[in-house]
Amino acid sequence: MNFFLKLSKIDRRFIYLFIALVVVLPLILKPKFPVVVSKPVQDVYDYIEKLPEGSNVLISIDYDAASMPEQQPFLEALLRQLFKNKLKPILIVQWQLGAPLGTMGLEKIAKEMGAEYGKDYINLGYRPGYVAQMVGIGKEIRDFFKVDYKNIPLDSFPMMKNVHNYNDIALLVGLEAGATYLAWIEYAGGRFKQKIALALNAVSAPDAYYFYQSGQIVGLVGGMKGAAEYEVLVDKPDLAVAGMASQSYSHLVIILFIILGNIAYFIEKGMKNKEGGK
Amino acid sequence: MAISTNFWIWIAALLTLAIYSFLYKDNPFYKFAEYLLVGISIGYGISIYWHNTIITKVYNPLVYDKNFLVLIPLLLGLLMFSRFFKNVSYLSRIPIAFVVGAGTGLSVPSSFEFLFKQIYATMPLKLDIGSLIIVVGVISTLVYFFFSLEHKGFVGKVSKVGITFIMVAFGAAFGYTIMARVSLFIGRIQFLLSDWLGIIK
Amino acid sequence: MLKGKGIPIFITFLTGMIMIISFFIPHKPFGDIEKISLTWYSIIAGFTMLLGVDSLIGMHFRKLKRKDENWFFSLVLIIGFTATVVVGIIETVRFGTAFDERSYFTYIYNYFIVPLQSTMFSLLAFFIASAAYRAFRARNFDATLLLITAIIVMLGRVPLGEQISPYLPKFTEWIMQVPQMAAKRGIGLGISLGALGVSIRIILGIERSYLS
Amino acid sequence: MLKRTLLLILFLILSISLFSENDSLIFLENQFPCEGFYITGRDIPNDGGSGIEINWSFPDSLDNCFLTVLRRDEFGNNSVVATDLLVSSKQVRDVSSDEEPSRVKDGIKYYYTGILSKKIIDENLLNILKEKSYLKNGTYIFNNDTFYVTSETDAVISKASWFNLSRIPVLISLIIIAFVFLYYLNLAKSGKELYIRKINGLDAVEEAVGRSTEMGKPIMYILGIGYVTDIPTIAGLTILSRVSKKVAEYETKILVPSYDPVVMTTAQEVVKEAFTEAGRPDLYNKNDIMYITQDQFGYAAGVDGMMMREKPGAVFLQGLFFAESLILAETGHSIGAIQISGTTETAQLPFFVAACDYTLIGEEMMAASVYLQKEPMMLSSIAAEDLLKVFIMLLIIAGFVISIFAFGFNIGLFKNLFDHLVNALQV
Repeated sequence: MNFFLKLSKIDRRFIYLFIALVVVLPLILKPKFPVVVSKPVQDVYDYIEKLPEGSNVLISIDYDAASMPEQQPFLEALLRQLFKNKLKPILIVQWQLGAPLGTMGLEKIAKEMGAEYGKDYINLGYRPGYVAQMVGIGKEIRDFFKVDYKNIPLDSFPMMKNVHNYNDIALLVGLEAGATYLAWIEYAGGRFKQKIALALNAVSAPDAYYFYQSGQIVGLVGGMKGAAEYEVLVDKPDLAVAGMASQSYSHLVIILFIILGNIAYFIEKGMKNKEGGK
Repeated sequence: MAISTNFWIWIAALLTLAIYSFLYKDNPFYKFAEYLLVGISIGYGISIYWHNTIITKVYNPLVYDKNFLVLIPLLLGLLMFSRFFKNVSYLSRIPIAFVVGAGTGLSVPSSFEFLFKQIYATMPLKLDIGSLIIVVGVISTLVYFFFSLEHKGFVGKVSKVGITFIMVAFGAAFGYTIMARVSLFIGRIQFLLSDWLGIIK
Repeated sequence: MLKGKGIPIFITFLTGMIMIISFFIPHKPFGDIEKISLTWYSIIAGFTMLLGVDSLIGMHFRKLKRKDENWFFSLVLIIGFTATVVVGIIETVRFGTAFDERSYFTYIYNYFIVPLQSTMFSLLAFFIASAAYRAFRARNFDATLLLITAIIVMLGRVPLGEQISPYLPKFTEWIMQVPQMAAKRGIGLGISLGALGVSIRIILGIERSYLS
Repeated sequence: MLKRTLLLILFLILSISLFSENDSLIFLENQFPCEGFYITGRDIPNDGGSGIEINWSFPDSLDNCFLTVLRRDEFGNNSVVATDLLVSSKQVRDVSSDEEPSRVKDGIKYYYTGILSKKIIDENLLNILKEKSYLKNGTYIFNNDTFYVTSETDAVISKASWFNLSRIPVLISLIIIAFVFLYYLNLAKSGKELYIRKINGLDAVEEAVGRSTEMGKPIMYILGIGYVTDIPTIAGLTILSRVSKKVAEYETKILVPSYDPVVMTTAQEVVKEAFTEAGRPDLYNKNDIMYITQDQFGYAAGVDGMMMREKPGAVFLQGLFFAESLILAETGHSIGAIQISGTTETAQLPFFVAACDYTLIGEEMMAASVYLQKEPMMLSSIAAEDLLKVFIMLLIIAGFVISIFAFGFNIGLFKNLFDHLVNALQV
């Protein structure tokens, strides 16, 4: 009884402490956490698995630091799958502030998987004017990307020799924090029949589901949850799975506190009623 | 990975911790971060104003396009400074009257568009239980916002249903948002543990 | 005559009416009026910003002079402000624009403003928990309903919910799409009517408290 | 014989390579199956001028071809409107965009030609075509690619409209609503008493100000992060006027930290006026209405800090709020202030309801200034809003009943009726 009464006047900082613990600990310990893979995510994975060895995959970084927890884990999982299957990622950036994030993820996984720059993957960096670029790549990628992100001419890289336009790109994967994906679907998809897969932030994923249903995109990875599913698919549970554990536990902690708070509330009310009865 | 040796990462990390210290209680570290953020962001804001407004919206149109229409807001802006002089300070009402007029005027048609959109969205394009619930919900919520009728009798009962709908909506929206907020925190922790401390990769 | 409220109220009425009429007239100059007035607002606000800076920096200068309790932090604020403006000017001279990728101005943005902003934002993870704990008490029928919906939606959003029952995420979606949407629309309709009311009261000069 | 054949082949190859080197166009009669393809142009209706729309009709077989549209003006200047449009997109508009300022001028005759190709059009070819003053309708070959040139459209002239016809439903409802408001205003003038229901949070204003005064604490009024052009901010300012009048009566202090400088100056006017009306202009201190910063979270940090240090007894959160709503409201709660909040941002309302003592929901906040100063003219506008609510409800119920007959009983007449209703609502 006494415990619950104290609970109803609990210091808010205890709640803060619990939230901090359930979020931080899973990120460090990375516990096993069951994740069920949904169909739109499976479709992206399967599509890439079926690509012939040596195909080029264009990855567009359309997010910034604010969406990093949702997008970065997917980028890393995707790159693992690409390098494992000997596919060649070409990284471009439409959100200037996302450029360092893309580079960071690419270099990290390339090092881990032993991929060689210019031969197995390439990083073209950011160029302004996304619509012109999306249309332009339909003709010749060099119109916009004469050089890579370090200003080295494209033609000096063996893997870019035969890459000119969407015809040479097996799949476009957009990692999207905003509405840039609409332009990809309209221009690259609509005009040039480019196959597209998208990874969206959790808030915009429901809006894009329509494009998945209508077949305009091959698959859809939504938010951190989608990224966690992808990590499971490439068989390397990492930050997104840990993040899902953090999410689930924090929700549980909040629910638990709500329930305890209500028990305390009813006990208190019961006692007041008794006193009133006297 | 080991702890970062990048000076800038250290700054970002220490400022992050300073803000979090507010959760314990107000303290000098938080105060430092707070005053710094206010000071820097206002300096940043001024620079953005210079770049986006003075250069692109005043200087360029005036000098290159010979668009003298921008002299009007320029004058209105200058009138704001009349408040520094007591005997003409009433002149600052003119720009205020203008912006309030523009704001209210623009809101009339946009309120209409919003009104039409909401009614349109409520029209049942297919007949199912969901559409019925939506119609009942929209109408009872609207009844709750009746101001010139006392909420008694039938009106009172309907407005009670409206309150119920509003409460369900608030509960749902609250529960729905928690995930996104926890994500933000995860993002900051990832920054601290990986970019700064190098504990997780 | 100028000192009274007459002229300002007339200006409000006139601008308001022009804005309304221009909604129906695409012909120049009415068609562009919304865009123009927003540009004008930003120009006026740009000038008024100096008043704002005068207000804020003036206050902290006074605190500094008086050696108020928090004078040191006022100094931090003033230094932060001055340094940012000075760096902005120097980098504009160096690169033509302060927003160049190599400029220190960008560093200030990336390593001061961004972490401070996003950490402030992330405080919500904690505040949302403490607010839920305190407010979600089953005091009456409606409060109970609010609490139960919140818990259902919270469970339905995480993988855990799917394991409790595969219908939970679907039910969550239904709650968001049907009852939640209905109330949101009802509130939205009320808001647009309320906005009309406020606008008409101001344009017609019935409400004039914003002018002294 | 063999020698002669070889020579002939050699000659052919040579001649072909010669042609392609010259980049010349070869006219072929009709080898591209383009029957049924033609383009038309017209002025875009209901716009402010400088806009022409080009439509085309096509057989399904051409679905995956590309269309390039060229324009010739009456002075003979050529320009490219758009290149490589997918034929299935059916329409393109020749208008000015943000990147390219107005190119079409009102009152000038324009002629459009379409170039249909199976592959994306070659840059060199485009340059050649741009130089030609006139292209004959038919099929051409260039560097082994065939393409088809449509016949030119009739002259198209763009003009600006004086009235946007698609907005007639809005105009009609605006007129109706104006009449409703005027009717109630007259009613108020003629002295009819109008009623307003109790709004919970607003009866607490007096109590909140009174309690703060007793405790010797200031009052804090937060207008959120809107501009003066936002209606919620304006509504917040009108409530501020009523609240500061009470503050002056109680002889206490009101702090208004602001996000936008124009909001700050307007708030200064509002408070000064209210203090003067209450007969206490001497208590007004312009430095109490201060600017913080125009940065969402910088503002939240600054206001939070100010709350911790000034410890206001009552906190008002009235205006436009986004994610910072709960950061402010939780901090306000932690210092034990009475909090009265209100906003039109439906996404933030749940947080206010959870963290504050009283919350004005949407329209309640807009009506608050009327409630706090129950003048007949003010009240009349609220009554008008309510009558409009009845209209809207009737419209929604009518729509539902019609849809029952239309979809439930499958009656054609009602289906048409429903379509008309829905169309009228699409602005």
